[in-house]
Amino acid sequence: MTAEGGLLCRSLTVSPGGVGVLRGLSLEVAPGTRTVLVGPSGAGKTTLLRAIAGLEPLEGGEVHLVGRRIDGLAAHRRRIAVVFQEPRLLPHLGVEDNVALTLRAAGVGRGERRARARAGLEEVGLGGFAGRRTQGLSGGEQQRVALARALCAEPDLLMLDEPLAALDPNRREELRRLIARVQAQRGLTTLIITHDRAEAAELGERVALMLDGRIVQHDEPRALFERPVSAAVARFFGVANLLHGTVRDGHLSWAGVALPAPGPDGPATLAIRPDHVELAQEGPLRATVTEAVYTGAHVRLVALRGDHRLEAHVAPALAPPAGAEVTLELPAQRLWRLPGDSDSDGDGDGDGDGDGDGDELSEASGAPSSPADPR
Amino acid sequence: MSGLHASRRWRDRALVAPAVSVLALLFGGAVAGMLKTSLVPLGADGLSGATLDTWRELLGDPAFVDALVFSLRVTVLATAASAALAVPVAVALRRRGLAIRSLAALPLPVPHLLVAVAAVLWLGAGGLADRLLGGLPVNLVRDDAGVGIVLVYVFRETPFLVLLMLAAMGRGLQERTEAAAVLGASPGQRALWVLWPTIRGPLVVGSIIVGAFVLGAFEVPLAVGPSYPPTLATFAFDATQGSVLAGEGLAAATLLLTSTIAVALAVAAVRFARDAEGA
Amino acid sequence: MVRRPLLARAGGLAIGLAFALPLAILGVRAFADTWRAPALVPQDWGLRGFEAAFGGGATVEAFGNSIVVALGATALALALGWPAARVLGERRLRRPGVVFVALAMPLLVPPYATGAGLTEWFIRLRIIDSLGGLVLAHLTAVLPYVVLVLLAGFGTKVTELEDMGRTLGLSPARRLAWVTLPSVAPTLAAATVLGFLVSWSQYGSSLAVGGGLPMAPLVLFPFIGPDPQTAAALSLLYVIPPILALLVTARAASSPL
Amino acid sequence: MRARSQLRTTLPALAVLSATLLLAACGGDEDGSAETERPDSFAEIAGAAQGQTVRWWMDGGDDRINAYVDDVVIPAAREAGVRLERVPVGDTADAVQRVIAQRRAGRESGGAVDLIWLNGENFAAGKEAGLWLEGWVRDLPNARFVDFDDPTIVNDFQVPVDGQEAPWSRAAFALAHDSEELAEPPRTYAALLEYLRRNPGRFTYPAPPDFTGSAFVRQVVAAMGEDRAFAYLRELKPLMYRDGETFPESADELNDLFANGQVDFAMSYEANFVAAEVDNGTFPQSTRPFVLGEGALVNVSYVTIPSDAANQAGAQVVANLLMSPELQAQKADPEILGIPTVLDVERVPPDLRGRFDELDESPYVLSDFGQVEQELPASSVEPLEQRWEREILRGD
Repeated sequence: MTAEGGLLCRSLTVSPGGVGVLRGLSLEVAPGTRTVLVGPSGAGKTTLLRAIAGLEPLEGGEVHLVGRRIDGLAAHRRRIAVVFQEPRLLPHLGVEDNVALTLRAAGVGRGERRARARAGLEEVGLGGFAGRRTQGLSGGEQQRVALARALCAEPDLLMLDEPLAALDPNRREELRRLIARVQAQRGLTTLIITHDRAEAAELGERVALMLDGRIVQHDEPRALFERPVSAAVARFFGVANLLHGTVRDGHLSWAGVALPAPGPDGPATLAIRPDHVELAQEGPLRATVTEAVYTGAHVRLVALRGDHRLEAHVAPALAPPAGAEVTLELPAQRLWRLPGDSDSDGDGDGDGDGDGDGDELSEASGAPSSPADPR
Repeated sequence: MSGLHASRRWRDRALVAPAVSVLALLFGGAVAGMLKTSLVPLGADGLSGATLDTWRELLGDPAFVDALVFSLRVTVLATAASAALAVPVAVALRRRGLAIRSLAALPLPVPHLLVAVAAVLWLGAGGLADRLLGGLPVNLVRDDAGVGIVLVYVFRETPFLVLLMLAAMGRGLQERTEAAAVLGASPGQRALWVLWPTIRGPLVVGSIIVGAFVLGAFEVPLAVGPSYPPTLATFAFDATQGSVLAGEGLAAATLLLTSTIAVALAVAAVRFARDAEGA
Repeated sequence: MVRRPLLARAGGLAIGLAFALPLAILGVRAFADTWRAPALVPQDWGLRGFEAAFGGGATVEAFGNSIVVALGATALALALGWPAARVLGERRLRRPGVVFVALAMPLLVPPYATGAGLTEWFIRLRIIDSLGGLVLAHLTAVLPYVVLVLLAGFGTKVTELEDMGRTLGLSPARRLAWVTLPSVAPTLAAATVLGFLVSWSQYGSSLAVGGGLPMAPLVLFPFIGPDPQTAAALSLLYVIPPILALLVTARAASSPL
Repeated sequence: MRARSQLRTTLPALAVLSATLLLAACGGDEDGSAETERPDSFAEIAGAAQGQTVRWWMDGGDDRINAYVDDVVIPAAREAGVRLERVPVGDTADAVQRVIAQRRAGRESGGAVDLIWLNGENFAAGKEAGLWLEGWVRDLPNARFVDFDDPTIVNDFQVPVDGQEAPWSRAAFALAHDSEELAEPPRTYAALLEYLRRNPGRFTYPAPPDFTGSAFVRQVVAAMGEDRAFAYLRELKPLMYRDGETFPESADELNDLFANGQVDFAMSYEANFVAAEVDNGTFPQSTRPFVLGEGALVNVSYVTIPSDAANQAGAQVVANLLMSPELQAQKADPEILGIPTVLDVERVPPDLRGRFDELDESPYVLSDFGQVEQELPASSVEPLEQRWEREILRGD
């Protein structure tokens, strides 16, 4: 029980509509911190959020918040505020009344309600919007109103479910910064849901990756990008290069090239991000470029060495054309040996646990002592 | 594991149960009573045994067959015409205020029989139209084809359908229409892709209600329908005109058969609408 | 560019009048003591129709009874129909067809068909010849309409807003008052008006179980064939309560609770 | 596919439901109370009637009859200690239906219909099924003013009344013409035919089984026998309004056609109908009644008390009042109603008899209907109507 003041979910089992989505899931958010729950659509992120919020009944498990157990409480008694993907503003109320909704419920007097609602709007950058109707607002403005409303509730936990998904890229950027700033200023324990790994990296002090109803890695953002615990994690975070082979004497032989691989001997997988693959003048790793696609920030190269495939992101100025022969270098400090061993097929759910049952799975999420953990 | 889910399903059923059971008890009992009336006549020595005589008499009566055909024709015509008129009227009234909508809704609280009275005052022989025009070119009241019946129903039922559609058109349609327009949908395509899916539900449900009503109501055909053939309902009405006891079985059988047809037509309509949805 | 809305407004007005004006002839007929062909306007104006309408004094009582019964039946239908409409509107049943058919039955079976059966059944149930019995009889006709209209108002939109309310700490009662009711206000208003209207126009079932208690349609109908003037006079009064109901609920729907 | 599978699961469910309800409906009612003790004298009845509320179900569309009941009968009943309520119905069948349902439900008391103004066919069928209270009419004090040897009073559509209904009104079949448009109407069947040959389309009658239309057919049958009557009606048909293809559905509709100049004749079984229609502005004041043929079909209207009525004593008190010379005289007054009395004026005490003699002559009410044509047996009315539909309406 580390998170005395934060959120602690233990062994949650949830089956909305009779379909088991979460089976024995555990998750912790330290007080005053921001955790992003990331994962592909259908992984069960929203189900988890709804379960924590009390919108979805638990079949098993516990939820603790600020040291008290809340899973038996009705949703409105949990002191949690949620900002949903759609703003869900009440159409019959104006901006100010929407923001002041929870204050009204708490019996706050009209004058104070108004002042606090205006302050809340100010905080989200909507000073002067108090008298507006909700209909004419843009998507971003509506989402800010929803955020101000959630903040006014002064919750113990703020949850945001894909709050940026419906916005255009520029607005998304602004709102992302706003959320981070407000959270930090208020020191709010916050759980944010997204399916976008870049967003997760930017927003999360900690990121939890959820795949098929299980949290497979919970760590600082960089760890998920660079030190994935499994092929599936690696794949989700865009690690295109998974090099399978057998380790002997600290080296893994891949496509005829010996790559440094610490740890015991045996079958292993090395991971390296495409942006860490470098072009070199000379070296053992010669390959033929089969694709060179300009993406704006870089050129994405696909290079083949025999039937082994490597992906590299290189600066446009340096990029060779398709068909060229190149020498690639995989810097040793960028190579990451995936923990476990048998993960050579990596079809999403393979995380090394042969009989992956609910209880054991929590090990990867709740236990920071996993081999991937830098600490 | 699924105990929670199962208990939710029972809770949902429990929420539906009061409405369904109240109707099953009150209304089902009335229908069962009609069935009994059609089978068990009340005679000199009280209720005798059940007999199918009434049903045999009904099905063997050529006037009944004529009434069936005539009723179905009038029902289909009146329902289709009301629906066809209601769509453009609803579209036209979409952005109009309460005052104009209330004007258009005025026929709703007026009983059918009274609407028929107004129709006769206007259209009957020696009626106002006759006086204004100095003679009517066609007979719309008591015409053999039942055009008068159809007209009265169209007048009375169109506002009902319009109101149902206007409710569905409320918030949201405007936005979706604009979204479609921005995506390059022509007015025709917008009508087909945005408007039609919005109003189809209420239109189908409303048309079923209208159709069932037209099939089984006697007031309007009695007021403006031809002397022959009767509709199913006026056939039943006539059966109890002289002596109720002599005709109540026949009337009950006719109306039960009418109800069965109405249910069958409704199911067919729902099915047809659903198929069209899939296409 | 400026003319189009004007044209549309005129078109709307024309449509409204097309439905309202033909009925205006009843308004003229009500005050026409004599109106025989070929006269375009009545030969004699007068109040004979209204005098006949109020002759027995039962008319006022009938209107009162009808309003009480219509309000009672509508309220009861809303209470029973609300949970059912929620479940149906949110598609929570796996086999809604059975429920739909059961609920829609009274709409499909002609009112004329059940009148006699209703009398006998209500006598057996011992709820005959009373205002309470009338409320229950009208309920069979009102409930299906109320459920059908109400269920259109429920769905993900409303549950999403309610979830929002729950997560923001609104108690169930406040959620109902601040979130749910305002969200479904338009359909709730429509269901109320329609329910009132359906009950108000019940001739058959009022006669079947009322045991002679005066009700508005029962007072009106006997005049319709034999005495068009009195019928027209009564019809002018007859449409007032439904129109009032329409206006009151339209106001209620536009100004949230 | 889904709709079909739903139907498949729904229909058996409904069948089970309706079967259950049917069984419930068939289960007899145990508590039908036994025949109530019959009081010996009318004084006892009048005593029992005190404070009772009598619901009299009657046609409610004639404002003059409504006014007569409201202004004359109800105050008289109040004086006798009975509260009388008029239940207006559009159709007598509605009242009869209520009585039948009570019987079908197995209840023998507490019925909501205390008094009905009834037509002959319903009386006959109800009498056969034992729906009416028996043997009470002759015990009413005012029955002494009625001539029970008069065949039109002791039989209703040739069915013996047997003290199950009390005479109330006398009806006679008459036609009407506008004396300004047509000074001298055709008064024989042949003259009517001749008139229509010269003025085709100017005549029609309501389609049976409408009460008035049916009565017109019976009037013709009474005058010339069934087969000749039908031959006559067939001959009439092509000369009638809209070539006889369409008939009015009711006397009211015929009245409107007449008032609007579409046809030259109206008709009714109510002896005072011209007075009523002139009074409410439908007919021009120049309208006059006349009898077609040698005489008019006549009939007596009765009120009856269902055997299950809740307030039988009160209903008898009211029925007695309806036969009182005072009320009958007012009813016969053309200023009020102009309906001929059912009383034998010779039996009325001299001090009251004057009321009948003093009645004003009215141009709208016939004092002489010619020879009395008897009504047909109730049982032959429906076959006659069916024959009419077959041979005249559909023209087989």
